[in-house]
Amino acid sequence: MKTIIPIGPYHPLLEEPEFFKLVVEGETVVDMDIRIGWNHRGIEKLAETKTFDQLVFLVERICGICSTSHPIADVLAQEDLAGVEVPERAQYIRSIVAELERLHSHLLWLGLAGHFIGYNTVFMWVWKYREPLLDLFELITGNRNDYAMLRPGGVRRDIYKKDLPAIRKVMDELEPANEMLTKAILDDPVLNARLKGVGVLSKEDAIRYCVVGPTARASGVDIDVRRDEPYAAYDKVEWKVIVQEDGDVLAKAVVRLLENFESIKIIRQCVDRLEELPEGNIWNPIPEMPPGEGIGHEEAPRGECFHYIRSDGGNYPVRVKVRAPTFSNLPSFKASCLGETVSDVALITAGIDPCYCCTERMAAVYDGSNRRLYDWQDLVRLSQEKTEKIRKELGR
Amino acid sequence: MDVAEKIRAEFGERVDLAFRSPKRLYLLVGKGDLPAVARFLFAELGARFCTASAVDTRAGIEILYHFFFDQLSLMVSLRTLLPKPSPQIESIAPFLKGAEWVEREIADLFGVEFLGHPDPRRLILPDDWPEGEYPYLRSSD
Amino acid sequence: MGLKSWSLRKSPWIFHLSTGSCNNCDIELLDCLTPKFDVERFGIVLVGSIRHADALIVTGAVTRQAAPKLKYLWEQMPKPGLVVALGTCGCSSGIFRDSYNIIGPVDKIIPVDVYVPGCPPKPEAIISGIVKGLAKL
Amino acid sequence: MEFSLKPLLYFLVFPGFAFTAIVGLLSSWVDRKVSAKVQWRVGPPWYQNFADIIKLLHKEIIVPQGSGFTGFLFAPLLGLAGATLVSTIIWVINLNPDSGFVGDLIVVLYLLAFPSLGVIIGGSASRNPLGGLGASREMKLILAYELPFIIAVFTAVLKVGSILLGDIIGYQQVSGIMLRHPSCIIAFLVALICAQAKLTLVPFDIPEAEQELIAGPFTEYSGAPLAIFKLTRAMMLFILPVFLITLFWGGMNFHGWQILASCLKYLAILVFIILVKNTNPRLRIDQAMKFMWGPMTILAIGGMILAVVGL
Repeated sequence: MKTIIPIGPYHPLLEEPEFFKLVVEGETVVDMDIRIGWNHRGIEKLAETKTFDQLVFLVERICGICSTSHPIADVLAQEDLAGVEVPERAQYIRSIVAELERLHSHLLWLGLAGHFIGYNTVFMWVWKYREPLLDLFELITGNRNDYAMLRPGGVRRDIYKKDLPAIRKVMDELEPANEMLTKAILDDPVLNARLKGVGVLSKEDAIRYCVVGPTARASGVDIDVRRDEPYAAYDKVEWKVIVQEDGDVLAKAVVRLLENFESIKIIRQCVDRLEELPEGNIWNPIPEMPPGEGIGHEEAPRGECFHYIRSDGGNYPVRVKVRAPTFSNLPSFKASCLGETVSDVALITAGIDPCYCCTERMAAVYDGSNRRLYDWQDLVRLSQEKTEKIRKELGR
Repeated sequence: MDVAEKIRAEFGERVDLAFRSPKRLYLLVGKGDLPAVARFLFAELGARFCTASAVDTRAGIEILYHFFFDQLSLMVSLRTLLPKPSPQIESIAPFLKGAEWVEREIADLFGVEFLGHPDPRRLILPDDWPEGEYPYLRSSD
Repeated sequence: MGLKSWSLRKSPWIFHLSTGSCNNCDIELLDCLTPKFDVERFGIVLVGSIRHADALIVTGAVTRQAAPKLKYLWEQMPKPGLVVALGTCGCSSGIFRDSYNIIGPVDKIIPVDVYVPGCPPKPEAIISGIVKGLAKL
Repeated sequence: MEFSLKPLLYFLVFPGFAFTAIVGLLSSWVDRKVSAKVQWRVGPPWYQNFADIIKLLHKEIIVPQGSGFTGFLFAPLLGLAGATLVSTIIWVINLNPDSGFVGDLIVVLYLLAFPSLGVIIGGSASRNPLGGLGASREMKLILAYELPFIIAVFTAVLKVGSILLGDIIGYQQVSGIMLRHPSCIIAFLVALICAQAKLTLVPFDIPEAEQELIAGPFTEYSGAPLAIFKLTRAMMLFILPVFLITLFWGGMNFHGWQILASCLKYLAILVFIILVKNTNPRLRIDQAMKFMWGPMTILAIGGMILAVVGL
């Protein structure tokens, strides 16, 4: 007997809305369909109305968890387009913020994964360890999330020498905590039973689906933009890419946990270097944006984040294209999900650390049934009409 | 033999190569040749497909397929122009699973028809969206 | 203070709905549950079904696809109930104000009792907002 | 008149409904508090569960469209009635071991399944796919744990040689607690783990797995019926440990210092259950069934064999 189970669009498992339709036989998933699109905010279209400097703030709000990754990819694209060099100090600062974000994102994921398998204690413990990171962000950037540190040509704010000991201290506390978590997860027999061999994504499938980030690295695909096309300070510090072969949820967890150690290592080296460099000089101005196109990609916590910007020489970009890591990773979910039980679906989704805010930046409007082209005013007008209509339909 | 030479050896005059910087290679490809070049890059040279981006220009809809060589740190972008109205191109999704959603998204937003796409349904737009409406096109006056 | 309002104030169960948020408010809301803030001290629990909820917390500017769902869920919520618009987007649409796919802030769709601005609001602000809302009940 | 009032008093006030509910809600609070401590949190105040129940009683009751109206609203009452009755029986016998009746143990076992039955009926009646799935998981879980549970219980019966609860308590008062026999230690452990499953606590909270099924069978419930389900759940948290103590640990005794001992026994089992809950991830339903029918049943049968050979 086949049953269709809808998951979502609003479901406690997911902080964000999306919709999975699972076709199950008994408890086994035999087919599934993914429907995204509940979170469109039209960011790509909105981007065309922002200046290049404002654009950074907009892309920061694509996703709250990757709120450094998108701006980095964006400024990289702008710098690629304008051919501007970034001061050394700014590069180290970029690396520090990006790695702190990776730590907080991976810990967040670990906590949620623990929550998904009904292990609330793990959730609480991990989020407790994550809290100092957020406080650290508040200290060095002024906000717990949405740091607004990036700026085309450099960074907006310096990390002062007086704040460096605080970063070191948090790293020193986090390292043993992460070690403890790694051991706990690798040694726990119940966790092993629950995670091992679940939701396997084979290396062939990983390549076929073009997955990125920890999802790819857990399947034995050795890619990492930080190493393959170094940006910020990643070519100036010692670290290594973590690759696991199994492709199951356990491997994905292990990749993330081990990456935390690498991040701590990178941050420590960057902090040491910041100590030596003189304060100030964190920004090279971009005098003029030439016509042309720029591509920036960056290793977000979830994988490669890809930004494409085209300029016609004016103040505003002509086209901004954002490819978030989840957009690449989510289709592979189907490959790793078929044949598994319903209880594991949640876990497998968690395994790729999906982020729908990123995936669904764009949106669209329509009117009537014949083909029509729209300019910006049309879109706004249509939107207002539609708003009115919906408001009437909803009786408010 | 590096990537540019390999492509030139395989396709000759049919592909127009231009380096914008040592890390950015642009290939201007006719829309008929695009699937073959994409397949060559992906299957023979082992590039990873990043994404495709479309722009609505005066001349037509320009699609760029971005491939990245992780080991060589080289971004190769295939550029092709699809004349309006009713832009069409052969899909690369049959041999490149990762392009499936990317093409569905472009089809949604730009109205490009991908011939031979295995699953040409809507992806990003709501279900009640009428046929023939494409939000990312500009008015062409 | 009657038993009814006392119990409501001591045991507000919250249901969280994202209507096109960027995730930040959502994780800050989750953060409220974790050891540092621990809202269970005040009896606040995150529930999974809207039917169990006393407070509906909405994050994000309301996208076109989300608006009917928001309205529907609000109707499903057993009354008396509290609606909290969390974050700048929920309060005023914020940076997405000009987007054509945004219907508008939450109060265009359903009546809102408490506004908690901020991008994202700090957990302290979220807790304070909910507590202020409870005083209304 | 007195003849008919006394059982009613037993049933409604002490040791039935009111008493069980109050202690059960306090036990739930202990559960939440200890969980919070394990998770490095402070946790709710002692009156939290009372506030929850009172609040739910005041909320609007929504009956979803298309649900079986009668089943939907009566299922919680069925569970509550079962829990109250079984609590009354166990307590009355504990207070006065001679007041049992033939086959009371069987009745108790039967009634212990009532709350789960209520959940199944309610979940199925709510016409919600998640509720239905939750109900079917609950059913599978019952099938899984009942076998080892009953075998474990009958190990004690075998040891005493009587099927009367009163006799079991009397036997323990005369010749020491059952737990000094190896066979009964095994049976006790098996029964404890089955109790965990009966309470649908982690790792056996599969029917209402929040992350997969929202709230499982309770998804569509609101207001008073939900309050009754929560109350039943809280009462079971009190009854099951007491039942286990009755069978294996000398029963609850209320003479002098024995009161303290009885309370400590109960708290020990409660805290054990809570710790297991907080240090384990959820199992899948198939893993749970394999676990119950495999190792648990074998262990329970082993205990029984030991009892037969006289250990």
